[in-house]
Amino acid sequence: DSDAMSIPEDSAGISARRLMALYRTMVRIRAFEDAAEVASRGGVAAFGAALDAHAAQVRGPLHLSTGQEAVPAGVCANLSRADYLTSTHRGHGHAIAKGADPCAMMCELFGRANGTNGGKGGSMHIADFSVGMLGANGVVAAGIPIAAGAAHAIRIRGGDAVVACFFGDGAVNRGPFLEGLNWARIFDLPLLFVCEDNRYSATTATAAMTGGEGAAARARSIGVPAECVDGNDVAAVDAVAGRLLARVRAGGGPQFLHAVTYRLKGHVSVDPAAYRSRAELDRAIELDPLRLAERRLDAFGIGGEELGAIRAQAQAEIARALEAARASSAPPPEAAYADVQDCGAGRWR
Amino acid sequence: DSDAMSIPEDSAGISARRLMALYRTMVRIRAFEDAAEVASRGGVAAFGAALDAHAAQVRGPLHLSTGQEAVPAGVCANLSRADYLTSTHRGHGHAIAKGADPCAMMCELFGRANGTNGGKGGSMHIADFSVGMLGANGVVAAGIPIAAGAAHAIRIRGGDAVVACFFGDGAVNRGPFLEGLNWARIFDLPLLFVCEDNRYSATTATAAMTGGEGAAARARSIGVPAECVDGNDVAAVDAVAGRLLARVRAGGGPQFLHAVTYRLKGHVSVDPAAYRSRAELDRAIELDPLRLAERRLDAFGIGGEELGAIRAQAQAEIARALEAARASSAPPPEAAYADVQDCGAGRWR
Amino acid sequence: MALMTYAQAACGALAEAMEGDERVVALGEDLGRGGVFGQYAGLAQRFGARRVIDTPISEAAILGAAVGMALVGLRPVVEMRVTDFALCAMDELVNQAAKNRYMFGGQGRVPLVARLPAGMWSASAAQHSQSLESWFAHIPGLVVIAPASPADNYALLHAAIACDDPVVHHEHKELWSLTGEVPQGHRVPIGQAGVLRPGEDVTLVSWSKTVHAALDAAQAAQHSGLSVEVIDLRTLWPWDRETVLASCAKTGRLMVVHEAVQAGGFGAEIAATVAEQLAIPVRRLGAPRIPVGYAASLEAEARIGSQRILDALLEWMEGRGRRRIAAAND
Amino acid sequence: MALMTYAQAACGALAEAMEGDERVVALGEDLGRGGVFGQYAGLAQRFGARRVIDTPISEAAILGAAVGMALVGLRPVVEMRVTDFALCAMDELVNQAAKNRYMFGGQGRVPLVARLPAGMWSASAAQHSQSLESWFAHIPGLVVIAPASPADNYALLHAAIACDDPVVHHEHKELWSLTGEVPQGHRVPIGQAGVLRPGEDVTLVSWSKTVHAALDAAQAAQHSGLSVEVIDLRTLWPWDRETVLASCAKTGRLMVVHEAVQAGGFGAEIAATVAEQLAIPVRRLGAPRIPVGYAASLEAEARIGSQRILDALLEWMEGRGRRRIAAAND
Ligand SMILES: Cc1ncc(C[n+]2csc(CCOP(=O)(O)OP(=O)(O)O)c2C)c(N)n1
Ligand SMILES: Cc1ncc(C[n+]2csc(CCOP(=O)(O)OP(=O)(O)O)c2C)c(N)n1
Ligand SMILES: [Mg+2]
Ligand SMILES: [Mg+2]
Repeated sequence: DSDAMSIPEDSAGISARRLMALYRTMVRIRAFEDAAEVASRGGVAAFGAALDAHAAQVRGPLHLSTGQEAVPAGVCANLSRADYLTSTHRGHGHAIAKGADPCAMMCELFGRANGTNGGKGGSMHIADFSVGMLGANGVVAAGIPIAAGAAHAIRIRGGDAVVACFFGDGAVNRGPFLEGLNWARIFDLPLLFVCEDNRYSATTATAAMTGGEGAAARARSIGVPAECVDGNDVAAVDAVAGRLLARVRAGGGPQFLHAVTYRLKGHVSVDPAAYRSRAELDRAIELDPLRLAERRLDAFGIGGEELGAIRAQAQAEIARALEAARASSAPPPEAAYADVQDCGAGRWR
Repeated sequence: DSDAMSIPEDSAGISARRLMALYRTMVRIRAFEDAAEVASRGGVAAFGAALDAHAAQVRGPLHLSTGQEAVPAGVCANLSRADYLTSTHRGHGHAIAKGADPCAMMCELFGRANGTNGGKGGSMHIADFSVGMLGANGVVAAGIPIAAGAAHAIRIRGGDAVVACFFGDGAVNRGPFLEGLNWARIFDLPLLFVCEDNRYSATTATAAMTGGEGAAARARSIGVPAECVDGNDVAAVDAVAGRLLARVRAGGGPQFLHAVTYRLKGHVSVDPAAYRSRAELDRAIELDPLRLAERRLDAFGIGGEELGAIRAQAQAEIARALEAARASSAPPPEAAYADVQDCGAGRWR
Repeated sequence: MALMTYAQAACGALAEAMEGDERVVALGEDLGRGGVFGQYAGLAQRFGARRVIDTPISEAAILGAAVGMALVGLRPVVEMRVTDFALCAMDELVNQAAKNRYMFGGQGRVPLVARLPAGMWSASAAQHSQSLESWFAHIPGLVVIAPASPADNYALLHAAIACDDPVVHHEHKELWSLTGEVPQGHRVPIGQAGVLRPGEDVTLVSWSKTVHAALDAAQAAQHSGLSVEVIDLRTLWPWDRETVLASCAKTGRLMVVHEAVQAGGFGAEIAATVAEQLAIPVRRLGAPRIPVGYAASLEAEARIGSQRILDALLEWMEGRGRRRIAAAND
Repeated sequence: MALMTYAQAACGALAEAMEGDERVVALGEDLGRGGVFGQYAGLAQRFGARRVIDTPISEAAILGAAVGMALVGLRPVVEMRVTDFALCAMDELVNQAAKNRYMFGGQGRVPLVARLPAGMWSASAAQHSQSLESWFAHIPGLVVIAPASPADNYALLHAAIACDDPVVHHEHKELWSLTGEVPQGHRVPIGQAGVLRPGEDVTLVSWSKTVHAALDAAQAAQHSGLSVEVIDLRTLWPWDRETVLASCAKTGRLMVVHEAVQAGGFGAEIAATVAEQLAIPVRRLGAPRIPVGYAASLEAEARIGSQRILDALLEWMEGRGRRRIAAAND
């Protein structure tokens, strides 16, 4: 993605080709998560939902990023495979945008031996180190210091790689946010922080839990330059992330992107999100980043047929992934004892 | 201290009587710590110093606030006994300024049964709950969420009390700083944060470890109004703290005071502070808050004799404290088993 | 007497405690919507946001603030969602809450209840599945509870709130929907184990969710002519040594079973104590020392179910275990 | 062969490791000035601030960053100053460092060494005196080490840095100035205990500073005609079960002594294992379950010194203990 550097400051200047690529990424994420959601029915007990082990192919909590796809798509279009990324509990989009194979990811969600994590992690720990995706994380904000350390290692060892660190709006109220940003600042690390602000921390409206002007103001107070962007406008995310990453790559130290978006689904797949109004949701659906991109592409003269083809390709990709996931086998019991640790391996009790 | 409210905005407007009271507090703190330092020789093994159990009357790490006395003196002049205070590892000044009895404190440092903590805490945990001094703390920044909780309880239960939360410049890089300030802001708590900025985090110059504009900027970014003050000018501290506490008492929510001062001694009593230059120290000695206050009092026409009397009183107070501490006895071994917990008391293994 | 779930039982106990003592408050993430497992359902509506407090995602501040609240006269009930997240608040729990009273020489008390739901939560993998009760039992100043039934959750949450010490209240993540009878006004003192099934040949001690597996295994063992006494410890600290020792003295054998990793688990404390005091044969069965994996086949390796307990019992007692206890048990 | 302190031995090992492998870096508070106990003396001058990294007071970020560094090819040595402060980084150590390799299916490794100086540090009271090795031994993914001598600190820090797993390296706060011989190029593999004194009547297992008290007690017991075999476990996980079991099989009795609180301490694991496998008499002596108080008289109650060990041994072995083991031992 070396053309990232040449993107005009104004996101309106995006090329049709690039916007189509971004759209494709978003569509692939959406298709993956829609399929995972269906496969997960009965898979988690929370929010009053009961387990139905027979029905569920994907078990355990599934956090969907539906409606937020523009953020990973726009940011990762400006990353190369050699760059690193740390993610959150809501990490499917980050993984796909960073180049992970949805088939291996779906196998992981199905708990298969050939999943990205060999069936050990599932959705909450989805990771593909081979493309620099250092993992989703079950602990809010835990990825922030890890990202700082990864960037610190790059700084110490040399090299051009950078790190993109994703976290939610809720994470800005956890201590590691402060500690990690401060760390990145004082050691001048090649690190882009990306706050995916979907307005909610699980069932809680984040604004009521957050003092001051929010994420960007906090970043600036720590000396990390910050910009805000409409996180549903994939071209805008692409443009601003490109600009910030160019600064990072130029040795400008850590930068911060506050992307405002919206979580169209519940917190986990089973959450009916009864705490928000229908009107709020309807407004948000209007701003679905896929629709926005489609309208924009339409203005470029790229119409239903071409977009339909992209969607069909994504559907086909996911259909293949589902098929592979269904056909693959679970890790054998012995696998539970692999990759614990070298020193002391074999001593389980 | 109800006259706190009527202090003019300009600290220059302070009355001679009030300045003398502030000076007295500072002198009492200084006298206490000077005596404790002498009594502690041989009492801690760090910075190359060896233990000499015979020589030491005060054992264990002793963190002196010498040079920083204007901050607790100025802030606590605006607190009443019913107000609460949380402290740091460097808590002698906070305790004395809040009204704790130096005699009971010295007994505590000597590890006596009649110490403030019954000999269980020592310097690092010095506390006098009876005057609202909720304790020194061995963990940097740990007092911040505790202070938020105390203020939260006041808010829930009703009442006029407020909380003053002291911490060092190093604490602003720990997660609980963010979490505690945010908590105080969103719950609109009656809480004054006081950052005692002595420029050092143990042996490390804090500036190099701190991104951005520092403590006050961070507080503001979280929505907590902040003011900076010369922390060696006790009249200024008094005035600004008075103003901020008036806001807190008027329901204005949490406020933040950034007091810039200097630690004249090493980090702990045995630290020779070889990491700073003689010139730096000499400059700092010029700005010793006691000297500044003396000059100011001199301008008021309050001369050597009156100040000498204050110092003599303080010396006498501390001499009595030392005497009492020497004469008092250690807690009996059984005391080690008291105040662990009610449920399960008597079951030690 | 009412039939209710484990979550409802806790909710009821908390509601009663809040009704009876206005110093009792609850705080944690998402409580205003009833908590993600419904264990706070209706409480915010009933007692208001002032007493059922929604918090930011700030575990350190949640627990730290609870310490401050407790020092200034409240009796906070703190929700950590899962034990695993409480790792973000270990200084606050272990250095602050547990030691406050002692290190300040008894000047204050910290009557808080920290709810740390423990154990696996189906397919939630390594960071949402831990049982760390042995950590907290090791810390002076803390009381540690782990109820296995709705009735005990009800009674012990009441007891925890009434207790003047900081209490770690370990609910189990997979028991929320378990239904059972909760007698009106039911009370169980902290520190009292329950003998759930009398037996003669061996004493089986457990707690939390594994109690149910232990009961099933005991039942099945009966068919093999083995009479197993099952004790639900309920309180980990102070644990009911008298009841356990009396049972062991009678049966002459002890097996402790728990979901936590066996190495360094609290079963070691019980087994060691019984070995020291009675010099009878002891055995433990806990999870292998592996993180909990996501796939069902991996997760199963970390589960201590009734079959595994039965096999261990039979293998030990009569040398006729039907298969190796755990494939990888070295 | 050189005479050096425990702190110097560690410093030497780290310097050699940094010399030999440029991926090795050290990070923590105050390292640039040699660390407050001199255990990093001269390293910043020698290797520069890029590799001997001064950090803010940000324990969570220190350990979290070390995880990220390790994933991207470094081998960080992390200084936590005292175990007690590592409680501010428990998520990072237990949920992140320990589980990373497993939960991501072996995609990465986290070869970091977390130095958590343990135990009392004279008159430092409750928040600076904890021994929590049993916590870490309980956590899958972690290796746990606790050397008692300069030579072992040297050798085991080398081994820890060479290890591809996250290692908790527990130095002891009161051993920094202990002087001893460190043979040139001395190596001890992780997981290997040392039999420090052969004996016939009873096996005494210990680790860290308490080893010295155990040796003194064994020496004194000799005068009473008691032959005590003393084992320094050195590694808590994976602990050297073979050596301990062989010794116990020979002597027929086991006593484990440690500075940590006895309840839930790692002595329980050893005693339980030996009781399970050999059915011989076992005893433990650890600290009472109380926080460490400041005054010497209080602190002494929590100390497991040689006299207390000797008394416990004699009382147990021959019924002629000279006084009650601990005033408040119930
Ligand atoms: C430390 C911690 N506390 C609580 C949780 C439970 N939890 C999981 S996701 C979540 C909400 C996170 O909100 P945000 O950071 O905005 O991310 P989003 O879910 O909106 O993507 C919470 C509270 C957790 N995983 N980790
Ligand atoms: C969490 C934690 N980390 C490290 C320490 C060790 N330590 C004690 S005081 C101190 C320096 C604190 O600096 P600052 O907050 O500025 O307070 P000051 O000592 O200057 O008063 C350090 C690092 C500690 N007590 N707690
Ligand atoms: Mg969010
Ligand atoms: Mg300072």
